[in-house]
Amino acid sequence: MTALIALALILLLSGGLMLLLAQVEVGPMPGSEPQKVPFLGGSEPATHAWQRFHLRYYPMTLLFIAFEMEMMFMYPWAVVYAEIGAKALAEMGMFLLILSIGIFYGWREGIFRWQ
Amino acid sequence: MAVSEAIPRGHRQVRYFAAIGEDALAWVEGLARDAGLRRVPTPRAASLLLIAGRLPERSWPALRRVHDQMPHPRAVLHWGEGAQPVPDAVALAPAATPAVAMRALQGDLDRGARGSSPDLLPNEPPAPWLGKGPHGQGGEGMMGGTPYGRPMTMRGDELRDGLRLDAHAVTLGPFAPMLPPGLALDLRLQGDVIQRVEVMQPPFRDAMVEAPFAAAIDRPMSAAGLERARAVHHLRCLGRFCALRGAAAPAARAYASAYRATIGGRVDLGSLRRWLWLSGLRPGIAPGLGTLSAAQRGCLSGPALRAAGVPDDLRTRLEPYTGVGFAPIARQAGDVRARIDQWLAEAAQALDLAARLEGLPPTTFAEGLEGPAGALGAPAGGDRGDRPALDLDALLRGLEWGQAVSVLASFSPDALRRMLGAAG
Amino acid sequence: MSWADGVFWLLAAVALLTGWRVFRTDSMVRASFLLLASFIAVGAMMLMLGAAYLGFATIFMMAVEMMVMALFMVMFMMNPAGLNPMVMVHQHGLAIVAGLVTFAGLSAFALSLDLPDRPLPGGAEVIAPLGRELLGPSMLVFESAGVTLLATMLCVVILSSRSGRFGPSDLGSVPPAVDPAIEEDP
Amino acid sequence: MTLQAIGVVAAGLIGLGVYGTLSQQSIVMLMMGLELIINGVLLATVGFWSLTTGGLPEGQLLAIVAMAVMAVEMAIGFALVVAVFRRREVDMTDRLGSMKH
Amino acid sequence: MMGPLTALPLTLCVLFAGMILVGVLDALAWRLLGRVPIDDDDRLTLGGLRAVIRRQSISTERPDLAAWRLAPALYFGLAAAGLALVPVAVAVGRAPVDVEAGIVVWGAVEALTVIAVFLHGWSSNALLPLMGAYRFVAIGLSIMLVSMFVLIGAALPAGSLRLTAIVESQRELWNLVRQPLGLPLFLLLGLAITLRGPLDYADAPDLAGGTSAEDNAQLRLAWQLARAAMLVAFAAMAATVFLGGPLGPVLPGPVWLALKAGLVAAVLVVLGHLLARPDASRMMTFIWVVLLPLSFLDLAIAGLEALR
Repeated sequence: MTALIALALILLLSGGLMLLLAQVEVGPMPGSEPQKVPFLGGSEPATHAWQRFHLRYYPMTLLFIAFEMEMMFMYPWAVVYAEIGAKALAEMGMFLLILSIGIFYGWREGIFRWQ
Repeated sequence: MAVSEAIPRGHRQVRYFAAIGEDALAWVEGLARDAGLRRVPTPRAASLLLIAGRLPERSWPALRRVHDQMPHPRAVLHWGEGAQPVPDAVALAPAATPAVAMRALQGDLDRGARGSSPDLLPNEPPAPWLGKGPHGQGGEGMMGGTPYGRPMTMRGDELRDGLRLDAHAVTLGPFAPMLPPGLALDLRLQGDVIQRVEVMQPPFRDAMVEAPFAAAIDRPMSAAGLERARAVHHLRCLGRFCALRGAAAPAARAYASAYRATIGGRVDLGSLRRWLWLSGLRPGIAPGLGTLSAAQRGCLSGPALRAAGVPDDLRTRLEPYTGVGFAPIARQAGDVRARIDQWLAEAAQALDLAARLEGLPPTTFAEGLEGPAGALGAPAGGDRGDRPALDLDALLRGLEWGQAVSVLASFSPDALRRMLGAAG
Repeated sequence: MSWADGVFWLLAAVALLTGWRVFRTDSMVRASFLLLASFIAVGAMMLMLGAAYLGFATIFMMAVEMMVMALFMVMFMMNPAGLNPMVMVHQHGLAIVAGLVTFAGLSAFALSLDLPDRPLPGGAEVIAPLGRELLGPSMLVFESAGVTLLATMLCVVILSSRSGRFGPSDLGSVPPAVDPAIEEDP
Repeated sequence: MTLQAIGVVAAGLIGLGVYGTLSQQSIVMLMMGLELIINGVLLATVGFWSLTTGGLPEGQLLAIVAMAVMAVEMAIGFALVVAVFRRREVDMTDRLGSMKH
Repeated sequence: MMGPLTALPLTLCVLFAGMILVGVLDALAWRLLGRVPIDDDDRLTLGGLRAVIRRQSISTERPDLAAWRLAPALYFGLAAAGLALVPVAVAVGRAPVDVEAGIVVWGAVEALTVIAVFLHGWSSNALLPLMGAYRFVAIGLSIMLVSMFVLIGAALPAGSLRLTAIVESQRELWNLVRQPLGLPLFLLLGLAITLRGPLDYADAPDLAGGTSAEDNAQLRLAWQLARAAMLVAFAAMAATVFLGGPLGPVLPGPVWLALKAGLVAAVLVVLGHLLARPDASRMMTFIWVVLLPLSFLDLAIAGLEALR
């Protein structure tokens, strides 16, 4: 339990330290309007940059979430693997095989490219 | 190793943003050898704005925006001749080396001896928004109005995967560090895939590249010197390409080899070849990327044309080269990979030719010769006027941003300017 | 009211507050990462309850899912960054009432529980028994979860990529008629 | 940190999730509500496992299965949103009344 | 078990020492491999700090300022948490933070790092950072899977997810030898989360600095320091899991750990400056089609070897 407190403290305090550095306002003025224009190599931006950004790897992310669940099952398997031995290897082998079919199918459908 | 001075005591690194004008790309890249000057990719990280060479009038508004985007305290140094785009810039003759002036400027800024250069543009928001609209942020409803001064992106057509999402219209300016100097593109993007490209301004003219070759037409020049200049040009283009792809060490090697070639030293391209192979530059590029369609191939010239399978080189018909048994190198693919290999191969060939042509007396090439980016003043090669202009939209449409930047960087800036049909 | 209870109630407050703020903020990226903060608070509570593996597994699994959630919310929602105030609510009254009724009902049920009080012995090994359970008696759950995940992967690929079996899916991907003469009405 | 306290907090999360699911018009925000519900379920599961079963491994397995449910629901939900948006260019629940293309 | 009072100062001191070392390594690599400082980064040096003090800090027109400042703080906090997991001494077998599922915590650090970089790119409301952020998430998520398979492979012989047990299991044979594919694949993750070289899709030169294109003054320094801190944390983690951490014949434990971590950091800095960055879609395909099967193979090797 004390390890968790230590971890939480380290995370929060070091983060807070950097937050302090990042927001200390130093320098003459907060920035005039022409200073705040985003940098596009000298051009005037026509619209806000925030947009419904058309990312091209969305099928990959969805397949990733499903594949991520496998990690959740693999961690406990790794702990008892040495103890159980070959049977565990066979079971996890089958589990991995099942999910590799999914990845192979995704690769064949071309989802690991920019759509 | 390239010769360069260490940072003199008491001075910290000067961070400058280079706004490269006409005939100045080689100068600015030469500055990189000085350990005390660091060229930064955005004005946000810079304290000095270095205006190199002559800036045409049409690019002054863009320069004012870049100047105002720099944080205070800032200063401007105009290194070159031509009119002064920024009123209180420190002028510096083209022949002088800017390192000393930049360190002095930075020292004055640090000590406060020099005031920060004021904004050039008026201090108003792009569109009046404060207090407008039901909630005072200048917007109406969900997507309307100009919240915080700018409208929001609207949906548009999509080329590749049928999801009609936001078509972001953006212009990337003449001083974008990842594009050739002066090139301004009006892009329509869906995500990072280009839907439509329009050239707003072609790249700036770079006469420095062809100065020795143009001079050889009317007065005698040593052929070996010309070949060394060609090698320097190819190695610089290669260095620029490697830098954009994030391979800093091979890029530095290429620039160092180019520098040694300019001062006539011995250049070992074998080590550069090994660095390039080790860096995995070639396998990282998709094969067939940036291949021009058959109709478009007419606008190619020089190494790009030879990389596309047409071994057309004026040197095969000119006297000093035929004597030493010159044979043009050609590749078939005509994509980005072929053009890079062509640069490296032709640089090696040019250096080898320079060694062989060392002893010959200077000759004039009255009827034209092969410049680094194509034939110069050549009646035999057909005049250059009838080449079709490059349709950049057809070349870059549907590419993701990283690939588009690589395709543009696979042509030399001056060749790209000529291909886009820009006069002057 | 030991410090453990204090930390627990602090985490509970964080989880509920960020959970509520999720539906109140205008910016979709903030909404997703507020939900992540709620999950991290719940993960921390699980750690305090002795689930050494599940706590961190929740944090890392939810970090990934909320990242993907943020991507999709920005991709499809109008006004994704909340530049204009976000008003995307319908049947608000009903929703509030349903939420409160659910809360009241479940908490009444929770308060009326009198389950055996067998707390986890402090510092007990928790991951190894889970592993043995996974590979032993509950092996069926383990493998069927694998097959379910495979089904999810196939379904995700079929639904989200444009290439249907017979041409682009949004053009209907209509199978070719057995006899080309018979024109299939779309 | 009694079982009742955990139960109330979990009920609160589930209540918030139900409110979010019913009140939001956009499918993606609706799924945020569902995530919150499963978050509450997860907390309740681990609470019961830790305080009443004395560390029975099936309890942890049920929590992992709950997480698997969340992952599957989210993946399928977003795949549906993509497919519908590609076809009908709408992601609001109100304008998706009919299933006919 | 180190109490929080000793763990916190120890972690922060090691972190700051490491960051100064990273600054020196970067300067050395830049001088050794070539004279051209293509990318700029502020280092934990007097010059870097002095440069920031008098700079004006400007924002963009309508950024998400809270998220913009949170990103470097989260990135630095994650680096500190990652470093705190690493067991410093063998004799006492203690780490500043000795949790039962050490590898899972590192997995959470990786996942949250991807979020920190995305937030950094998203929050400045400018196109170049936005494209850098989105491009990075595709590669960050993909390479994270590979690293987890490799870490699980390292946990098999130890029979526990605890990092001290993993160090104990390498007493007679390091994991570098036991599973040869492990360290190379794990180094790729290091390049991705410290935004270096071939996997630096967030702050790339073809996006004029990517997510850092709009950073200035304190934020820019904070981001670069956090990036250096993550390199220290990653180097320590790689040294622990694959090179036996504090294990070593003559020198005391911490010295061995520092040497091995310094070696891994040097290798990363050199690879960062040497290797070119493939196109994003090409790299994503490469990770899923080549690296993931390789990590399966690595897991199989580790599994068979652990059975012996």
